[in-house]
Amino acid sequence: MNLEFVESGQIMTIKLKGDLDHHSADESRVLIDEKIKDEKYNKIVIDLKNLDFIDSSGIGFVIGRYKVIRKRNGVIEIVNASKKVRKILDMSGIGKIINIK
Amino acid sequence: MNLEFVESGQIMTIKLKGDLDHHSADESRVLIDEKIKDEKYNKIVIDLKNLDFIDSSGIGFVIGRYKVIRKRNGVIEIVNASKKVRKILDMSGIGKIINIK
Amino acid sequence: MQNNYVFIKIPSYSTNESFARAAVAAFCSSLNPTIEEISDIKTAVSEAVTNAIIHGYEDEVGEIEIQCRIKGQMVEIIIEDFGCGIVNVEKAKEPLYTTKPELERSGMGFAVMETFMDELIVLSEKDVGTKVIMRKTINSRK
Amino acid sequence: MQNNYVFIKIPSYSTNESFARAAVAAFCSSLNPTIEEISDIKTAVSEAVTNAIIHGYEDEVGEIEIQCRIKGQMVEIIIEDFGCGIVNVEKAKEPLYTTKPELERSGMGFAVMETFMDELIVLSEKDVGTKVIMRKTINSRK
Ligand SMILES: Nc1ncnc2c1ncn2[C@@H]1O[C@H](COP(=O)(O)OP(=O)(O)O)[C@@H](O)[C@H]1O
Ligand SMILES: Nc1ncnc2c1ncn2[C@@H]1O[C@H](COP(=O)(O)OP(=O)(O)O)[C@@H](O)[C@H]1O
Repeated sequence: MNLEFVESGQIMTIKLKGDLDHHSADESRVLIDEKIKDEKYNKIVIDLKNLDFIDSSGIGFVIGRYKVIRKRNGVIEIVNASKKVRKILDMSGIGKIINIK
Repeated sequence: MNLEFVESGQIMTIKLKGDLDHHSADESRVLIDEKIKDEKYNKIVIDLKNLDFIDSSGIGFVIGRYKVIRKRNGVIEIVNASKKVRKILDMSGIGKIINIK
Repeated sequence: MQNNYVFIKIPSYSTNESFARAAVAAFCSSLNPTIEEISDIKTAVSEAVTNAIIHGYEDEVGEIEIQCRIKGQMVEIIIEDFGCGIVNVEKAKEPLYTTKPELERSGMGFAVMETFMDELIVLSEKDVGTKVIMRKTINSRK
Repeated sequence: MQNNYVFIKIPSYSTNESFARAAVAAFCSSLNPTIEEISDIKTAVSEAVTNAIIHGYEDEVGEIEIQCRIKGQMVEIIIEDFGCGIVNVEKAKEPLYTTKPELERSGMGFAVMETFMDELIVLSEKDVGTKVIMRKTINSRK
């Protein structure tokens, strides 16, 4: 999985590219948390436009970032999920805690 | 492999799409020979623009069609080979009997 | 060619999760599945292989065996490890149940396999290993 | 993950030629090969698997075993059949030599394996089978 970070004021957008599975989640966790630990970001946007694959490890990974952000009252938002990525997001019920646009 | 036949007067162009290996050669042989057996075609153009893969079975297959056409004094021509397809065409020496453009 | 099959053995490295998905997807392509069907199969395979790596073998490296068999329009996928096994399979299959929340597991692996495939059978014995059998019928595109 | 490997077993159906190529290519992708390197490997695998199908097992169906092993930046691919074997390996490796011209064989299989890989070793015994060992070092893209 490739990561691209785009910051704009208090919003940090993270664009995920490729496959989000257990292996790539383990590779990306520290990198992402390092970036978003800066308290100035109160909103993290996860852009899934170029995500080809996600499984339940990916869901656990997104929830994990949600927990990091929530600790300092920030919010997280998911955008541009394709139909196949949407299928597992919907079944996970993650929409109850994270805004999916 | 997918085949597309385009005829124009005495020239029959065969566009190969996908993979040309032993399996797809076996599947396509009869179909192609059926089309080109019509004596009005004196030139067969094999268009490799959309060919993703070829191995030595593919070379044997092209030489086989060359033999069919040569029997009635027709010619065969290969066009639009990509760099990787070209690599095996060149090493086979097939260019000595078939015009590669 | 009625009963084609493949047998695959890989060590439980996490990089092999993507290999396992790709290999099973390539094998199933002869059934002419839709993009959605292939995506479902890849997801289910990823879940079972990841479980073998994380739960079955924990921090050790063991071997994972994958069998894939085509029967008409149906594909059967068997993913097996020889790791710690599951004591209570019914409990393990409950959505959101996980024994490794500290690893950010969502507890949704079995639920995904169940939803994305037509059939899921889990056979497991403590200290012997776990065998996951999944089946799905493909409605060939043509 | 220094020494990752995969073991694959398939029946000698010709549809499995494309599966074998795709599986080996997917396995090698962790080495970050160039498009040309992957294309070379796919071609060499296709040659060896096709030979096992056409020559090794002729009209019967047997099993083909594929092993793929990564050692640093080198990939070793072993393709084995338990078919008729080759009596004279040196002769068989000569370019344009084929025992099946009636099947439109070009006699270039071994020459392609030799050219597209760094190293080719062919071990064969009559009525026992044939084992093709190929190695290639990948100059990782980065
Ligand atoms: N192959 C396995 N070996 C041992 N235990 C397993 C295996 N697969 C699943 N389990 C157990 O079943 C539980 C539920 O699995 P699952 O639904 O995939 O969720 P998760 O992987 O997120 O924990 C796991 O937490 C684990 O305790
Ligand atoms: N796996 C095998 N089992 C038995 N014979 C083989 C095998 N591979 C190659 N051969 C023999 O070696 C010859 C040369 O092989 P090759 O260079 O690949 O050309 P081709 O496949 O076009 O005949 C074959 O014609 C066949 O007689």
